[in-house]
Amino acid sequence: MTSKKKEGPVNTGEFPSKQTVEFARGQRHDASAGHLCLRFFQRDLRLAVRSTGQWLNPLLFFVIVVSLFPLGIGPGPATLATIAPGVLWVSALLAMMLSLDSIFAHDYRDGTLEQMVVSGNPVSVMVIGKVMAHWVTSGLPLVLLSPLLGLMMQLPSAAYLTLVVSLLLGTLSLSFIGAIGAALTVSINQGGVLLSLLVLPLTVPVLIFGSSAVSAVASGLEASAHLSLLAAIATLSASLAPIAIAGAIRIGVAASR
Amino acid sequence: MSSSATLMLEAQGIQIWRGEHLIIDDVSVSVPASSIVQIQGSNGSGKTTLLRALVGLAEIDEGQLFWQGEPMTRVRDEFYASLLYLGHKPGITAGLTPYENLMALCPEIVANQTVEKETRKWVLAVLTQLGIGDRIDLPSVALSAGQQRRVALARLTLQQATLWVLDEPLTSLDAEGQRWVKQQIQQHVATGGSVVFTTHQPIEFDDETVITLSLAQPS
Amino acid sequence: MYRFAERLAPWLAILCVLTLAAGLYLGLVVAPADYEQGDSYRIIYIHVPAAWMSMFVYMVMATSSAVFLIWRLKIADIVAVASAPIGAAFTAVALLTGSFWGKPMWGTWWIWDARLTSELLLLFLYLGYLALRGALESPQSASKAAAILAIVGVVNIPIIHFSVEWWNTLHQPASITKFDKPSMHISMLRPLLLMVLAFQLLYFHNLMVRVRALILQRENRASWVAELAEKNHV
Amino acid sequence: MSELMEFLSMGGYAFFVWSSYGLTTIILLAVVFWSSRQLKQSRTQAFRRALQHRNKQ
Repeated sequence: MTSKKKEGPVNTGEFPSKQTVEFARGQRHDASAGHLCLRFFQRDLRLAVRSTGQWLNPLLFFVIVVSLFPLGIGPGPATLATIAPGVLWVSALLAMMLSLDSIFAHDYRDGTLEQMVVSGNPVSVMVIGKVMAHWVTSGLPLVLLSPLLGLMMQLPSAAYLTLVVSLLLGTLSLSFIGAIGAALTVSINQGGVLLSLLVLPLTVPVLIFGSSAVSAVASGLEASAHLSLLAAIATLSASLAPIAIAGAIRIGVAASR
Repeated sequence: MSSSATLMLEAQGIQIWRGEHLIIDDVSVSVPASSIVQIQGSNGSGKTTLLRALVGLAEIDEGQLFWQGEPMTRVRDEFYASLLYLGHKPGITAGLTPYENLMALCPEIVANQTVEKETRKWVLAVLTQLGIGDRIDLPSVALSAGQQRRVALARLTLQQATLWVLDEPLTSLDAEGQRWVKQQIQQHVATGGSVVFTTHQPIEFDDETVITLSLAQPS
Repeated sequence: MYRFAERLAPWLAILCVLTLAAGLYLGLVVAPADYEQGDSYRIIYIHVPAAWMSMFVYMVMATSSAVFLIWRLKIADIVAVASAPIGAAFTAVALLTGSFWGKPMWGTWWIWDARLTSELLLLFLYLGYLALRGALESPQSASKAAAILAIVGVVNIPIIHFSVEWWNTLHQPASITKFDKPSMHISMLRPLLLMVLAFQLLYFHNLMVRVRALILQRENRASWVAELAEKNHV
Repeated sequence: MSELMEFLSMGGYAFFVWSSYGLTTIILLAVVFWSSRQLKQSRTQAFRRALQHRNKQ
């Protein structure tokens, strides 16, 4: 296969040894699912790190939205403390919505999504890698920053751990459920608003269990029931959503002109 | 390699409507092993849509697709495993360098650490032939559309696929580039593979039999 | 299929009018006033059937979407498309009558009761379905994408309902009278069942009409449509 | 006559009961008429296009 070709004008690199070519050729399909998922996870992570805007914007949005509430409702510590769980959770939910359509939109526009569908590898495995990368780049920063904003909202000190744990589980489900909406609206040019319209009703259970977990602990109650339900939703969405996402991507790709 | 008699890809009676008008009217294509099939047609004749339909990237209203004799719905994964599709969109991510892009797109060259250095030299050699060797580590956003197409075309050598489906492979390429692509196609066909591509005006291959399907402008 | 829908529609219409008249007569005239809510409880004769129908129609939509995705049956997609607006209308009716019923009972137009809230979320699911179907240009991808959304939606409905119930018991001390029906005397129950039946017939009649419209729209290239055209014009 | 008046008053809740019934009938009738109008429209359109299509062939 590597017969001598007529050299192009500039030819610095000489040809690699025969052994490389044979070795590389044989690897077409032994990449295991985990390896495949990891590859797309690393790829998206590398992309996110390179364009800081992608993970910084949801974070800044989260901070600004949370700080709007005391301005709107008044700085009274008592009132702030009661609404703190709800405010933190709703702002985190909206911040996640903001960054959702970037999961597939760029890949759709430059043709990479097509190549994923046509590559012969299972699309749902690649999707898991991509959604996990989205969770790490836009979900985790929110979780890490939430205690700070909890302080701002006069959240009782007992509730910080629950806040972090509930947001951790919640943002995971939000990433997967949101990714379904992102995949469904990938071929629509201003799909952003429609994406939220489709996804928000589906995120209500996560919001309810999440914020009630934090407010339960804030008022001294036990929140293990809420957190276990959150974990259940997280596992349910992490296992079922990729199938729907893969189906939606196949449709979205076929819809483009 | 399957013997030359067996058919690689076959499409029978493909009909595609877009809204009210019929863009692909009852077209049948059969791609035997080690052959070149050229879909020739002016702009808007629906050749890109037909090509995308052949690889399942466009909806088909009527008609059937077969891969090596089996109905496509049953062998879709094997079909995709042996397919290399280059569409209008190059499939190059702007944020990644050409090297990273090619590593993502061609599973074959995802070598483990021991062979990393060797594979990189091989990718560099192919990119140099295409005249973009020096851009291997620049983020692709710095590359022009033509250069991004060349990075995508590098997959013709780097990736192992029995069937190539290329959408206007020779556009926006200089004479040097076009000759390189023709060479790859001829070599691919010589080893038993097949190539289907769309083009504005017919392309000659010196000693190859080229099956030409010309799409008339829809009525 | 078109002829089947065409023949069935008139029968459904007549049956629907009959049961509707019977239900209304029994519900509004015969059934005694409720000892606690007086006559305002009669709104139940449209609220409960509408709420029930909104759920029923979404189930029909989800199953026909699943059939369409799995077996590629075009008619299943047409049934899903045809049912969506009717389901949305039933949900809107359920919400409206719910709030009109709430006003005399609790003095506010909108109460965050578990069932009304789930009804509201169901309305959002319908609107999301219709918006997605409207946004995608090519018909095939619109049908498939909307089908996936319907299935994802139906998986979420029980979860949403459970979480709203949980949320309601959490924030609403149980003492406030819940929204459920007053204990139903048989004379009150009979009109309710009649009304549910009437709403069912209304839905199926409407479905037949919309299915015929959509079949014609999608099959206008087919030869049988031309024959039908001649038969009617000639 | 007074019996009818008493019936209409709905035990004092006349406004709520009748307005909710009224709204419901409006919405449901709107859906019914919208569907039948859509049927009429697509019938004429489909017939015209089908005939055109056949004559063209």
